[in-house]
Amino acid sequence: MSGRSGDMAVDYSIDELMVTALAAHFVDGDQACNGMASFIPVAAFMLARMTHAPELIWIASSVGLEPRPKRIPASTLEAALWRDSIMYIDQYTDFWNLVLNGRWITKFCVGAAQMDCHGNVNNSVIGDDYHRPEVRLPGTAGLADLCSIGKDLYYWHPDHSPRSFVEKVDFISGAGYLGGGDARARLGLGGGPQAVVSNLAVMDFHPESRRMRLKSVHPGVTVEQVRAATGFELMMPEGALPETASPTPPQLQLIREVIDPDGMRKSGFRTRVTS
Amino acid sequence: MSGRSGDMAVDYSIDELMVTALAAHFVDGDQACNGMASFIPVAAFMLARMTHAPELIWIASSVGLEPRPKRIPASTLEAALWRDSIMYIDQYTDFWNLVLNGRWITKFCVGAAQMDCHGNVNNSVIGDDYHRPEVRLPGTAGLADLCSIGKDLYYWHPDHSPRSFVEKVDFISGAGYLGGGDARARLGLGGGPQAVVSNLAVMDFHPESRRMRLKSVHPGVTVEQVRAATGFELMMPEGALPETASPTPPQLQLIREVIDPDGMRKSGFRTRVTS
Amino acid sequence: MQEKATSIEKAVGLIRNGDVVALQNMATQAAPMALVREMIRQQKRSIGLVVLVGGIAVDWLAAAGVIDRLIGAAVSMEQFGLCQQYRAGVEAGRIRVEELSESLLNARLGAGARQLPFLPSRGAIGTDLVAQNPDNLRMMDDPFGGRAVVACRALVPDVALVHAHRADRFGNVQYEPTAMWPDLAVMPYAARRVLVTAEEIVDSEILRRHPERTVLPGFMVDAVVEVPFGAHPTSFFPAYGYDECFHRAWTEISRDAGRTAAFVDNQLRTPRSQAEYLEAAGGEQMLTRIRARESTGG
Amino acid sequence: MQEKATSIEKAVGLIRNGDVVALQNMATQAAPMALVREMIRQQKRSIGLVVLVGGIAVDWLAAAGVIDRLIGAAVSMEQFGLCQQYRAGVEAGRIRVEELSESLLNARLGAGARQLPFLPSRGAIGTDLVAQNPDNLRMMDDPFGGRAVVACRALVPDVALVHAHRADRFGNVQYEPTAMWPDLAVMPYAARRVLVTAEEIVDSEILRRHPERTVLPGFMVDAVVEVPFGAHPTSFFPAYGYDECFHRAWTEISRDAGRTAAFVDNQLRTPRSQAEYLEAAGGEQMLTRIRARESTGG
Repeated sequence: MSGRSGDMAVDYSIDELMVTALAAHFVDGDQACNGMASFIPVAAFMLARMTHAPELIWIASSVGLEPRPKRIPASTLEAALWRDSIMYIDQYTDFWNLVLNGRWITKFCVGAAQMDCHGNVNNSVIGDDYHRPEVRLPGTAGLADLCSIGKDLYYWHPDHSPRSFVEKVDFISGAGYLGGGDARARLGLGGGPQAVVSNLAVMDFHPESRRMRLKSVHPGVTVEQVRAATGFELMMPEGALPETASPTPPQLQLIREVIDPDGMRKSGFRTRVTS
Repeated sequence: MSGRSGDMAVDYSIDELMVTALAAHFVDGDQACNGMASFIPVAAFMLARMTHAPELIWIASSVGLEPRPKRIPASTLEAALWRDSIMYIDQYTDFWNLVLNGRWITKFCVGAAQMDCHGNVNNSVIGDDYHRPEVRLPGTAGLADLCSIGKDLYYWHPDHSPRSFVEKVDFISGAGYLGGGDARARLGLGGGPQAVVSNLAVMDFHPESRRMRLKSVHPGVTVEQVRAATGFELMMPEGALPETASPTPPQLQLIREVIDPDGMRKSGFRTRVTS
Repeated sequence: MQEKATSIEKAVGLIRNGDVVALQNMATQAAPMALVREMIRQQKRSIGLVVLVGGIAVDWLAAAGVIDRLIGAAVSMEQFGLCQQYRAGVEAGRIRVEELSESLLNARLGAGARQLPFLPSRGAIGTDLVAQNPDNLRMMDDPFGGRAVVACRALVPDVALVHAHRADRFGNVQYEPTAMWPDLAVMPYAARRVLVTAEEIVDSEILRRHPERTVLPGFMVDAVVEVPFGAHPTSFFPAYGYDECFHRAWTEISRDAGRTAAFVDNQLRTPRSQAEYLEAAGGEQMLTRIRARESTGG
Repeated sequence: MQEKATSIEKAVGLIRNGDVVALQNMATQAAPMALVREMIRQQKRSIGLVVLVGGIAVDWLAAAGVIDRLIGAAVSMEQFGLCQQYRAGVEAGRIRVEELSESLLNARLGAGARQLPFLPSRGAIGTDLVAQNPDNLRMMDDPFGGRAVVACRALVPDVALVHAHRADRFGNVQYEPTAMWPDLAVMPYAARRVLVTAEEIVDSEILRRHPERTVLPGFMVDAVVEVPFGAHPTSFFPAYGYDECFHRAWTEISRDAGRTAAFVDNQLRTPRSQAEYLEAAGGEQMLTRIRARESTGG
């Protein structure tokens, strides 16, 4: 892919754009943690901390506070990521004290196999029969907790397709806006889905209907392509539809040379896109 | 005081007799912990572990597993008691996991200002008005928990008097047999008071009425003295009333020279009884 | 990371009159005494104190008229006896007590830490603690048909006060290996603000050597102040033991209103710094005594 | 202290067919794999597995027909993908899954550890996890009028399986400073029996040097067995990393029924000792690789 940064043409791959697009949602003072197989969010946190949000607080693997990994390792849950932490957070009491309290870990990045028009996600089963599913997915892990506890949720998905973006998920393993409207608020759940960063576009949610809405398309992607890849009718924004900002050369240099020289961020993409 | 051990006359003080009488209730495999100002129980645990119950498990100060204190220090809650432990037990989760689970810490020694005929104890207030008491006592600390969670309870009291042994406590800070009979069992509470070791006698509880009952009198003490010092009608055992066993010379040597050379066990007694 | 190092005056300035203040303490151990003295100096009023097993700190706060209510499991200086000033305050009706067992207090604070409305316990069932506290403790049935429990209502203190072995200036707080009393694990997580004193403020690199000893993340801490011997006269294992002479003197003084008032003025309010306070409390000779290995049990 | 050291055969002999077995594991980390293999060798059947985030251990147990139900939050080998044998078992209806979020699983086990009938959470409200599991999860009102919670019914596994860095022969179990995943803090406390493997069995004096690192008291442990590299092929920080080659080989093998059966026989059932197993898994060269500092992140 290529795009423009200021008046410079730059080449980048879609994983790099997703990293910068996700990083843009994190600011100083935010608190973030990551779970397993979360290369894009981890790269986004590291990038944000090195550029516009040095005071973004990061608990690597939900274990290590303010870690100093050498680079992104092959796992986002193993010790190499929480290298040189300032604190190991006890998982049974302290970490869950933080998660279950809406004051802490204010933002969370959600990755799941399926998501629907109201931002509910499914990482449990594909199919109608929960006890004899067509596909048994990994399971909710901590997703169901983080989605229901007043966190602002940022979704990433490397494979925007009608199979992954569906009208209604087969199983709600993480609560988005549920049936839409005030359904989430009626259950007393704060926070909720704020943005979706896919390999095609950035989406948000309409403030009233809570339906997913196109916010910007990535450079070189058309609205029709996004619509065709979405299994439900995507709302269109009022006014002009902007293009997602391209990564800047300094961002790309950091991602490629410092943060993720091994290219772990490219895993999970159906086709490895190279610049 | 003096008594006989086998065919030997021995001199001992009442605190030493209370230590041996309490120690006699602990056997291999029991699990015990202690709180603050618990010199008699701590001496009893240490003595039992050195003599008849080497496999008595002891969590010193509810912190240190299998400690090796040099001797009983001036506090039974401070670090000197849990010296050289094999494990520091985390207090927020692990220790309360143990306490609240009836399988662990199977016996507990209860000390309190007041106890009544059904083994309820009061360490909270003397007087009728809870919010303007005649005497504000220290408070229940962990007593209320340990008394309600299926532990076998062993009481010690260095000052057997009508003020401390009362028909009904002013405030139940630790549940004994409540109103007696099956009142405790009806609330689903297992365990309960097993024995009381005072400076005059050893008592237990009638298996049906759950009233306190004389079990043995200490050498040199008469039944009438015990009755006069008790603020309710003490039940008498069927059959003969035995005399509490005197400490043996090896027990006394351990208590005086190894376990408690500083005589901490004598604190809490109204009159320091010396041999 | 955000700067949290400040003066003790500014730290305690974050406490408002009427606040509910949770105080780390276990009888003669580990109380943040410098913060307590600063509360007295700033003449805080109508403070509700939350404490697991309070010691001399509670007695000083009672003597100085700072507290008018207490939520806790016990107040005792163990070998040094009852806290006389606290006791007099309760008996006169000036201090109102909500007595909880340790498991019930842990449950109330634990619910606060997790923004749960309540947590259950099976402790204290059958006692008058439950019977006389319907606002915060209720027997409830198990929805699955098992045994009844005591529901313990969430408690969220306004402020938690902590003393630690070391911290960095960003509020990351570290403890040496020692008994971790439950209050440290839950009070800061439950409270709205957290004030910390530490024996020393060190470079963050020092903390990174032992991340498993860090007990509070900097983002949870509002203020951190370096106060050597900041737990005196309570013990702070393995750094130092309790000050026996000081405790013993207080047990005498606290039985007399005039001597108590003089003590509060001279020993607690007058010293302008930790150094002055320690000098008045016995100076280097006293410090040598409490640092002695035997006294800490090490 | 009572002797708990025994052989792996006798330890696993304490597991009965039909038991609910709680397994320490976090994706590619810290699973007691030697105990898992011995379960396969002893042909345990109808086992219900409790796991926070299960990895290759779950896949092996599924491949060998040991488990017929699973209670857990996720099953994944992270970078090595889904567990194919487990997945096939579930999709064919041979393994029944009770999926819980981490906070709900912690609450169920935490209630079991404390003999409470339930513990509440606010996690997973609104999800189908709650809706489709009325036996163990129920929405309930707060008795004090606050927000509703999910009551999570107590779960008491028959057995908990743990791997640790060291232990003494009395079952006191110690961990090196590292991530303490929640399963280690609660599964052994909740379970009726606890079986432990340790990298080394040492004299108790060694444990006494760092009592703060001891995570399980000997009286809670039923059997302890020395098994060097007992977590292989999962990682056991800081001792060694996960075995990438071995995981990668399994992801290929596990897609094929014949190769899977051969693997279970040759690699899991046939080796008569840990030494034989490690030799078959790559021997000293493999051990050097997983011990490398880079692989453990140290």
